[in-house]
Amino acid sequence: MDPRLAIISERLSRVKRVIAVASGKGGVGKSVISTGLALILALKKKYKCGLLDLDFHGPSCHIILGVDKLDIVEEKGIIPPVINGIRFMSIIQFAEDKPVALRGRDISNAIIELLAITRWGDLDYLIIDMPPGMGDEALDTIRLMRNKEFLVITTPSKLSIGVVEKLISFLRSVNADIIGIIENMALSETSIVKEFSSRIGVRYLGKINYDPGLERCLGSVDCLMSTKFIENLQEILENI
Amino acid sequence: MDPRLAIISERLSRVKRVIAVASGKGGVGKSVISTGLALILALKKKYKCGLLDLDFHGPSCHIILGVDKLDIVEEKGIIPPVINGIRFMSIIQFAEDKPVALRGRDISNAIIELLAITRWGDLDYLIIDMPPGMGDEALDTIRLMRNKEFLVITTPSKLSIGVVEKLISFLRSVNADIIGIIENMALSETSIVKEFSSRIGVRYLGKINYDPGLERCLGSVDCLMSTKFIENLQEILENI
Amino acid sequence: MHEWALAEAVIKTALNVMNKEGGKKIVELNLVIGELQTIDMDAFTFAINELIKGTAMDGAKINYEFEKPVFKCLNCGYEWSIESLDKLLNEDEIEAIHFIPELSHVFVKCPKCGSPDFEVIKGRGVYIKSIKIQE
Amino acid sequence: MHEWALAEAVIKTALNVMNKEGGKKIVELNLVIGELQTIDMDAFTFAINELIKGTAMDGAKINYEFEKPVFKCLNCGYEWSIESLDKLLNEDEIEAIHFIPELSHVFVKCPKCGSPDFEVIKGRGVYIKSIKIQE
Ligand SMILES: Nc1ncnc2c1ncn2[C@@H]1O[C@H](COP(=O)(O)OP(=O)(O)O)[C@@H](O)[C@H]1O
Ligand SMILES: Nc1ncnc2c1ncn2[C@@H]1O[C@H](COP(=O)(O)OP(=O)(O)O)[C@@H](O)[C@H]1O
Ligand SMILES: [Mg+2]
Ligand SMILES: [Mg+2]
Ligand SMILES: [Mg+2]
Ligand SMILES: [Mg+2]
Ligand code: NI
Ligand code: NI
Ligand SMILES: [Zn+2]
Ligand SMILES: [Zn+2]
Repeated sequence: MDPRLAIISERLSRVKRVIAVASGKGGVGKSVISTGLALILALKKKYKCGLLDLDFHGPSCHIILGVDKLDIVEEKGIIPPVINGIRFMSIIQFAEDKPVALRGRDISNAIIELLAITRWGDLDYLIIDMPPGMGDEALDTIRLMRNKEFLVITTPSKLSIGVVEKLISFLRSVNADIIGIIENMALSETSIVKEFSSRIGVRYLGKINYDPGLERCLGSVDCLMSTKFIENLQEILENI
Repeated sequence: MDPRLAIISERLSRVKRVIAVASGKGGVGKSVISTGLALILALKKKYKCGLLDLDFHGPSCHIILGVDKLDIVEEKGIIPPVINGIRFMSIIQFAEDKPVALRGRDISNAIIELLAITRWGDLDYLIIDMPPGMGDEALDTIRLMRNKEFLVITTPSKLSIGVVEKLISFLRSVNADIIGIIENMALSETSIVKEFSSRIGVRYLGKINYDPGLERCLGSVDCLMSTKFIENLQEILENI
Repeated sequence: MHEWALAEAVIKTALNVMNKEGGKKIVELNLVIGELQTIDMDAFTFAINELIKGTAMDGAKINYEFEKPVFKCLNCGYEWSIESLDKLLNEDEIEAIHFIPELSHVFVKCPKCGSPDFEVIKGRGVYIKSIKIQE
Repeated sequence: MHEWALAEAVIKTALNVMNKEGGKKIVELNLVIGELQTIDMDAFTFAINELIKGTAMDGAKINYEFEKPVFKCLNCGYEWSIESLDKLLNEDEIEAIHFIPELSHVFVKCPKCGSPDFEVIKGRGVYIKSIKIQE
């Protein structure tokens, strides 16, 4: 009998909202948006906020935050280190910069272990940066976390919308809560994401423009907080 | 005893080159590049070319090719339907537009099944469109396919390069052949990917610029073949 | 008739095992047929019988054991079995699963909680249970 | 001392099982300790003994069975076991695996083919083998 499953709900019992930033599609901005959200909530809104990077194959939140090593603090479990006011957990805490090539079964096991030993404490928000796909990470988030809500990200491309439509149809089939859709990396004026959202009946939360100034701010939180990207995201946050 | 593993090498025995288009990172252009490659090889170079979309969670090649339904032709196995001169296999042949949320174990099983029953016949090239990550799809491509070579795609972003560096270090640890790196979606002039390639000692194959005309050509092969994107890709192809 | 491809896989595997163990002939082959894959047994046995002609398996006794599919939900723990796919799924769905049994996750849901997040713990497809080899 | 968190998980699970089965008291608990996770047994048993105080498990006999890690390579089929991680890995690597045993895939390779694509078929971490409950 696996002793870990029973403790997970207790570990998350004092987390008010769990928001999984997901897409199905890769490269649409899940990581910059989840990290940006956590930063806005912690630094500007003064909420108690956690950030869990669940993309073990392509962890990115630490690069955005400018962290390359995280110390492990143990106290009856693992206490997430506080980075820029955010309680942050990522596989890089354990694997550092090494490639973590894991099959789904091992990913699932690692997620269960992580959730069983991490003491998040009191949190207003736990933001989860999801990997692309609808695999073990998504299925375990659905299976193991009670209060999760999904925030869905897409670009205005046919290819992204095609995949996102599948994710939403899957999330609905398992009765998962969907907060709405954020359009990211809009380069030209189109209403394709707005139309898509109304066609499938999910709330359109707003648009983040392509920000040519974002790249050079990755790794520096001060710089990041002054970008148009964060400005756009903060406006959208009022809707969430 | 699983009877399927032994037959896979026979099914691929008349395929000259297997090229897995990979990145680790999502949204860098793996699908447009693998589909574009297959089209150039088949239509312009008159090679016998197959295209296998191994991204079960986010299949995209069919959208790029403008196909929404694929008939199943059985003849002592499954014969890949020919689309624009390409022998094409995708999970949508079986699942159509429904979401395919599978755990890694099931993905692995589905890949094994697909490889065991598909009769590719004589091919000069089999192009594989890989999903992001270093999970079951990557591990099974490495484990099950003899002559595979990896073609690695990145954008010039720190976030993409961070993940691609992990993929390459992983591919090296398993002695997989790496053809080289393609830089995609260059929007401004930077040499970051070139420098990265020389630092890690992998061939830099060339650059594909961000092409604002690509999006409207997705779904129409004639339109696609006339894009700057395909022009750039074809130049790079001379190096492969 | 992709059953032919599955039969080829079975026979190639059995002959591989025989060769590895230094045997001369396969005298008996015990196969389990998982019913989730709804294999056409006429086509499959026809293929097996054609394919063994002239090989070291020619004349082997081939036994088929059938296994009903059994599922276990990872979401709620419920375990269930399906007597017959026909009552639950339409023809296209059964055909998809016929080719790729994992597509059951697309069409079958846990009868208790509705989740597609289950394991197929029995009856997925074809496997070799045992082989009797003559030295 | 993340052993405390693991002990909490074990005890919560055992008590859940007891409640589900309508029991009053746990009299015996059989735990398997997979050695891949190099659990600090002093810390773990200390935590277990502290945590059961005043619960329906107080006074239960707790047995620990140790399991060496056994791996099976998915690439070449080779099966192997590790007697002691110390000789193979450095302190940081052992610590990473201590927290997340799946990180063994980052640091351990198949001794025959060098692949990190293996299964841990035994000895991964802590699990409950059986519980004796008093009605
Ligand atoms: N609004 C934006 N403006 C400019 N670049 C962006 C924007 N959103 C994302 N990016 C860039 O796009 C790439 C993909 O973003 P990322 O957060 O890594 O996506 P995902 O996590 O979905 O894979 C990164 O290089 C990121 O810097
Ligand atoms: N060179 C390019 N110019 C313009 N758009 C591109 C280019 N390469 C890719 N894209 C777009 O970027 C997005 C991601 O491409 P895709 O092939 O789906 O990536 P992946 O398969 O790596 O997830 C798609 O919307 C695609 O149309
Ligand atoms: Mg990401
Ligand atoms: Mg793709
Ligand atoms: Mg299954
Ligand atoms: Mg494992
Ligand atoms: Ni068939
Ligand atoms: Ni510890
Ligand atoms: Zn269920
Ligand atoms: Zn091996």
